[in-house]
Amino acid sequence: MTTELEKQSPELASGKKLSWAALFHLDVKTYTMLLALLSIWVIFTMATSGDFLTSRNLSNLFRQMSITGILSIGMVFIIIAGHIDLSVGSLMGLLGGVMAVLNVWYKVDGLLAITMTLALGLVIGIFNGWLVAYKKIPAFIVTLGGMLVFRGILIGMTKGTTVAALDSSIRFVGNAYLVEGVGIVLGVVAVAVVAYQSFAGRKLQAQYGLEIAPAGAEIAKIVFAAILVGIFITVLNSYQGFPVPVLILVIMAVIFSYILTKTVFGRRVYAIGGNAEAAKLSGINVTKMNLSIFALNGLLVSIAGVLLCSRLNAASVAAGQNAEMDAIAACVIGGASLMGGIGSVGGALVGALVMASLDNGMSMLNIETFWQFIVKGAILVLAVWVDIATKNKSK
Amino acid sequence: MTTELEKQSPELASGKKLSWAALFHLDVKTYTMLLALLSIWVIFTMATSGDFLTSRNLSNLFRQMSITGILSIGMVFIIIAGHIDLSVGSLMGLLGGVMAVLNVWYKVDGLLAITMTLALGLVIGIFNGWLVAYKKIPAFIVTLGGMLVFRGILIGMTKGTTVAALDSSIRFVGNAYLVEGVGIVLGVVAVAVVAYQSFAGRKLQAQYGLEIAPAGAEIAKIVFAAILVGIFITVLNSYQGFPVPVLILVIMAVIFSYILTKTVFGRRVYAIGGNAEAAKLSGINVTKMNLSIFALNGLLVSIAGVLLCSRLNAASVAAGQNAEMDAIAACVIGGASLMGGIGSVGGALVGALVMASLDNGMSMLNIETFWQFIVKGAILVLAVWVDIATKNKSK
Amino acid sequence: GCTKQETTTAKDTAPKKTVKIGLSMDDLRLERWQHDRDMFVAKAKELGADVVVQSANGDDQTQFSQCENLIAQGVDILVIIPHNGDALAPIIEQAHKAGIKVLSYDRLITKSDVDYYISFDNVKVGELQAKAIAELMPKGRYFLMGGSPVDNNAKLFRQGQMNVLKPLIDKGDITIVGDQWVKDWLPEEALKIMENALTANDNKIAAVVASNDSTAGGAIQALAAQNMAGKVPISGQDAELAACQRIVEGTQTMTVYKPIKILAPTAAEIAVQIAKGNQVKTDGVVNNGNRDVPAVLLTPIAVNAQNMAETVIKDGYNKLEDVYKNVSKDKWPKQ
Amino acid sequence: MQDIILEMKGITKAFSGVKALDQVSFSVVRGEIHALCGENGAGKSTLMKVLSGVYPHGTYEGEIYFNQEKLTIRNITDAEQAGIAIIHQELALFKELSVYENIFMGNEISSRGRINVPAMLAKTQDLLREMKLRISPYTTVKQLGTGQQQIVEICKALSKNATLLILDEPTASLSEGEVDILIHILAELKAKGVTCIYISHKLDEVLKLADTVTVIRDGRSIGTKPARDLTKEAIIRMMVGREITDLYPKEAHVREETVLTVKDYTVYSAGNPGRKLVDHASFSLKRGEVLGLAGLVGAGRTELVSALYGFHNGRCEGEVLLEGKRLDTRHPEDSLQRGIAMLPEDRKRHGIVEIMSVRNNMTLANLEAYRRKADYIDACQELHDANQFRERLRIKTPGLETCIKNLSGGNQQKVVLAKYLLRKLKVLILDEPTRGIDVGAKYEIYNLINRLTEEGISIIMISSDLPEVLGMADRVLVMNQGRIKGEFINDHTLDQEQIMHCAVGGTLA
Ligand SMILES: Nc1ncnc2c1ncn2[C@@H]1O[C@H](COP(=O)(O)OP(=O)(O)OP(=O)(O)O)[C@@H](O)[C@H]1O
Ligand SMILES: Nc1ncnc2c1ncn2[C@@H]1O[C@H](COP(=O)(O)OP(=O)(O)OP(=O)(O)O)[C@@H](O)[C@H]1O
Ligand SMILES: O[C@@H]1[C@@H](O)[C@H](O)OC[C@H]1O
Ligand SMILES: [Mg+2]
Ligand SMILES: [Mg+2]
Repeated sequence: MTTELEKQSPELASGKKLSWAALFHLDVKTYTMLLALLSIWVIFTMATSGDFLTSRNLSNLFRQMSITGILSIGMVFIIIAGHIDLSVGSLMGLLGGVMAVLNVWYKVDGLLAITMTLALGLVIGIFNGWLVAYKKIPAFIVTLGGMLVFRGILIGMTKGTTVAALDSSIRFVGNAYLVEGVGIVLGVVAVAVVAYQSFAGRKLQAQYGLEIAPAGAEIAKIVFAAILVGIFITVLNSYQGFPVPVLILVIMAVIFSYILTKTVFGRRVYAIGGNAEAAKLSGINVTKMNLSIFALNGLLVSIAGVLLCSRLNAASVAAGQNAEMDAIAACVIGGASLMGGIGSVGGALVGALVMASLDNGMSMLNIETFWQFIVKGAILVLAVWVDIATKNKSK
Repeated sequence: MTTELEKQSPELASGKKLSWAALFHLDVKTYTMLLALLSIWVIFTMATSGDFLTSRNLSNLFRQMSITGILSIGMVFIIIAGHIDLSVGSLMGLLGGVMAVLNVWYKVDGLLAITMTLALGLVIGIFNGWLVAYKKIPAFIVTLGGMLVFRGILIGMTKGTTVAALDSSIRFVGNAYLVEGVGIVLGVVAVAVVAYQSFAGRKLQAQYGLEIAPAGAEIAKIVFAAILVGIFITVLNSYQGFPVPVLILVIMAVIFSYILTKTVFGRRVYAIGGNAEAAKLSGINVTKMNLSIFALNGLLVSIAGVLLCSRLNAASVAAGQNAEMDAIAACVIGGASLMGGIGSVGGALVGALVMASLDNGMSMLNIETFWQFIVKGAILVLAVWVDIATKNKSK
Repeated sequence: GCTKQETTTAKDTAPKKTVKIGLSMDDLRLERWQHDRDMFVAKAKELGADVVVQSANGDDQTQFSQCENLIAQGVDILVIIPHNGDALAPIIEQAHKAGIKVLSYDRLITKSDVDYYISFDNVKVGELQAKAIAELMPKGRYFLMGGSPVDNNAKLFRQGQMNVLKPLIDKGDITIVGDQWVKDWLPEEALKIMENALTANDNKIAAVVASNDSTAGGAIQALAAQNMAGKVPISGQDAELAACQRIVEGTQTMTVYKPIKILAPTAAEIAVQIAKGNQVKTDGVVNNGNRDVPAVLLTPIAVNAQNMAETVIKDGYNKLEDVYKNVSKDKWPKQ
Repeated sequence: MQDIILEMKGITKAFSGVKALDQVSFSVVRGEIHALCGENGAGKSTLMKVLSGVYPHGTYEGEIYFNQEKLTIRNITDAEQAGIAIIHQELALFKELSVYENIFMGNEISSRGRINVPAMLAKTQDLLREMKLRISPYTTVKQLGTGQQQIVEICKALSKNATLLILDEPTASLSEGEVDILIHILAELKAKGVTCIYISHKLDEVLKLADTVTVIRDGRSIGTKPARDLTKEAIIRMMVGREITDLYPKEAHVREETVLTVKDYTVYSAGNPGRKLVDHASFSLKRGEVLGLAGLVGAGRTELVSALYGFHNGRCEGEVLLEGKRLDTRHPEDSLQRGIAMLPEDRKRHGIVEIMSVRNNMTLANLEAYRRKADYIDACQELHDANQFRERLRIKTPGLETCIKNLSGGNQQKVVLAKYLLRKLKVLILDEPTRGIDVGAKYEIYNLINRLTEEGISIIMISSDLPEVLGMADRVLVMNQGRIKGEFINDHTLDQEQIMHCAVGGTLA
């Protein structure tokens, strides 16, 4: 099924579309940003005489982006729906802190502590959503307040100390690698699903008498997807295996991309962000939708909190500071509009990857800190500039 | 001139309006927030057994809010126009740094250094505006980039050191008090202007055959304004006099409130934020407007930078961190909408004052840090909640 | 500036393998860390080693990632100034897996197998601050100006301060009239806090224990506005130039100087030794919750107007003419 | 020799390869009222946007001569300076600003940058008086009904004292009364020598008003003729290229079963709780009936039906029964679930999600029908349905995945209609359903309405187009100032005069 893409670019001949891209709801904007990402990679690869592109560094890079990535998935829902969440950094810190306190101070078993944390994330997400949806308080205020409250609770709860040394079950989540085989199996499954989707879609299209792309194009797309997945897994495997946090990120990306692009719920998220009044008149319960969106976001933040805490094997009072900005920036770089109605999970992830790549590459190049600030800021603006300029030209 | 208010509530009997309020373009939203502010003051006054309301503390409070206040004046223009500026904190730090470096390292005379800093602020504002207006890059990205770039330049320029001990001419700006007489003269002038405005307005209204409020009501309003101004100046005078930074804030507030509510330019700021497309169709040059708005903001940031540096008698690399959030929050608390088209200078200042009052009161009460985070966050949400609830009820 | 101290990755073409040190720093937005870096890099170069420097801008996660990057680049030894010593244990594991030893610099990396530790004692810093103030003002109303509420070190400084103050408080000599912590160590925040404290206490504050120089700077501005600067003893830390100036001008009582002059080069030396696989001499051990870490512990020095010349200036940490810039020449110390 | 004020020569304008205008030539004589007709998507608005500087010089081909001089219009200000003012088809107002601010936006009365509020207020009052709109100049535009907003737009254009005034469907949601006022004003302007280009799908109006008619079809000029030589049928033939004889294919369908009963229904204003927008309205709706709702602009029709649909923020009192059961809808969602749908009158604000595709807009109110396991949307079924309606309503669009904002106004309206027609319903409320829709498509829509009523669906139709009400309704309710002032059975005796008389406040004939 390639219909998602056409929405953005009706002119594109249907043979050119990637079902992989469609799965992640990549739009034109994302494509240019992907190109920008590639250029950044090429430059860093040359500058580091290849070090940047080693499997080890790529594995690092993906692990480094996993937390921002997960946050940006939740954030993109919030932003598409026309809101904003400034509290995710503090909330992530707090949730990680709760898990660490449960595990370290109260000796709660790792898995149970994780479950409780996820549940708490969901509950807090619902509470935020309730304030926004039912009490009609602007999300900016609710989450600005949340940013302070959550950080305060964290400081109070941990008495300002770092709570460290978690159970190995928890450490696994953020630090372990899966043995080679697992990655390969995952890859094969992924390609199989893509292929199935593609052919099932064709059958249905035929059934409804809709136009169908030539079979050759379809196969080409599947092969292309298979190659990408193959490269990705080979790279990860040739270092230490599939890192668990990256796996979690990929799973979340697939699930939430599915939700956003293929489900009634997702369609409604776009609608309420695009025009809340029209959505309401179309029988969409905007209030409930908003609540659910914040709930989902809370859950994703809790996952990020678990990962962060697990990766550092400690919960500190400062954890997650400014993470909200990274998440929001990832979404915006990936084409989301703060006015609502526009955005995609794929875009947000590309945005997160762009930022992680800049950080990673410059730190590998050992550039002076103040230059890193300057270069990162300048490249962010530049990338979006190029993106916008090419889009305007193509019009 | 009372017309600003009537716009919001055509049913209101015109006798009830305050010309002082009209001058600052206070709307219904601001009124509830003013009440919230008063409640906060009352609570703190009781909790500190009166210390909060001493002229000394009020003088402190106004000085403490002056920098955020000035930033929020610029920010409210940006927000009404439908943009955002994340770079003001870094830019303020950088501009303060430039002034300090000029003055301390290069021995540039104080006044000249200030002038150069203001000019630089304007230029950087124009540059930001150019990227947003002409290159159509979202302000979020431009200023996110700016936030990094400006901080980077500051670190590089000062080599990470604190540049301290400025000329007395510079220190004057942030720390001095004006002798009693000056305050009184200013007050008298202010009341005279209000009275003149009021009567000139009546004359104009009569000239165009419009209905005029009874002269008694008009006089009552002027008297009320005079009393408020009188109290304000008496309070400040009974401590050490009119603090220069507060004076600067008041002057900026009057000028920019005038621009926003009484000029063609201001009217158009609302238009481009409310409906950019319609603004274009009305023949408004949205591009130039955006450029000018960012230019004004740059100028205001530079004033804030001078004040900050002067107040600390030093420029540090971390100066102004997170100040953008305070400024944005002030605007939103004061009723501005991040979607654009709504907001006022008066509201933004009330917002800034609410936040400064919370910080001031809690630190006077010597509340534990983590409680301060929690209480401040909760009260922010609460205040806006009450505000929204009462507005809905009044409907 | 710091033009060429930080060489990029050594050219692989060179047959003779130079030692490559990875230095992961907390934050360069604080003056002292710039000194640390400069002196460390200078010494390492002298010893023929290359240094790759990273700064994490005060963020755990960034530092974590940067350490990973350093390991990925194949450094021979990792020197870490942790933002949060409790949050880097997994890095030690990763480093050891890659056969890289880790030296913990200034702050201890806890609950890990970190190989060496070199530092000043942070609790000691707090003790020096409180002691200097308590000597000048043995009785009276004290105000405590803590550091960033989310900085672990800030807690240690407070711990040290309380070691000295607690007995005096118990005795009733000293009353704590306020205890506030400063967001991000920002001077503008410290300024507001001090203004409010003075108002709340009717200026009846006898002494201020501030945890570092940037917060002291803000507080002194508030004191100055009440003509109390110089009359109220106030502490600091880091021997920032601005603070040294204030000390000789008489508005700040003391600062704690951590002779980075010694710390940084010693660390560089040790790093090179470890990288070459040589034995390293240490003073003793410090338990980090997991093991006894071999440690070199240096003593921080309390600096006031009297010993300014023979400490900070003599070490070349700050220059005489800079420190005494605003003081008339006749009051300058003889050199 | 005629005095030509405007000549557009060989105008060609394409949007991403699709030609919206193809070598259009168009000329207007000084002082005339020149009507521009054509089907939805024919290119009328595009041509006017070229003329008024929305599409600046260089983004199209062709030349414009104004007052015999070649005119290069680089932006809207250029056009205004030349004396060209336009009211756009889509309302371009600032919701949060007041009426007087809206009217003078971009043309403020000021001295040295300082706005002269009293002057603008006074002028606004004059304009409003002239248009017989009784609202305060301070009223925020978001508080106005659509018709009132349209009048504000007209005032805005009039305030510019243009020599060439372009009105792109100015009367789409105005009722007879207001249209007459406008016609009167335009006649006055004509007497003063102002030239007018007038776009409308209401052909009666066109014939009454215009001196000359130009028809364009599929982006090409078909012909220009003096209005006195034309009939409605002739214009339609030029527009659609075929004959449409019976404009209102009405079928009588009177059944006795009552579906909806409304008793003493009162709706209060959300912003001003004391004010009644609808005052004790009572009526009933029979199965399979088309109930017309007529009234002047601001009569409260929209408020009445929005409140019934659960889309009103203020207080509502009274009793509503659907098939005998109480209906307390708080939210459109409930209404839709009970089988009631409402097509909103303000297309841009309530009808479309501008940044979504045609397909997504069309199916937005009907997503449940496509929901499969795991909340999956059956996109194939969805596309299939969307395609059907695209063909049935002859929606002119490059594709179903095109962004809806790239469609012409009338075609957007068709999409919104399709959105509500797609659902299975008991009661369908249509608020100005044919606003901006061309005659050909109207005919299709009327047929659809007939089909629905045959299936037993009841329809409430608000329309400011009286011939339409008379042509389609079985029964007509007339509202005035929030009250239902009259009820008429639509037999052959009912005529426009009776309804108008009632609508302006007269009592039952
Ligand atoms: N911004 C745009 N992008 C792409 N296509 C457009 C755009 N604007 C108009 N079109 C197309 O140009 C054609 C002419 O549109 P136009 O709005 O001029 O029609 P119209 O005659 O005014 O119709 P209506 O009576 O429905 O208002 C239509 O097919 C429309 O889809
Ligand atoms: N949101 C609102 N707030 C306050 N008043 C409103 C609001 N919406 C509508 N009104 C007022 O309610 C009255 C009835 O408007 P309504 O839209 O129902 O009229 P209508 O008969 O549908 O006419 P039309 O839509 O053609 O203008 C008008 O006077 C209008 O000003
Ligand atoms: O030196 C101090 C450092 O140890 C602490 O972490 O941050 C503040 C500095 O003053
Ligand atoms: Mg049109
Ligand atoms: Mg209506």
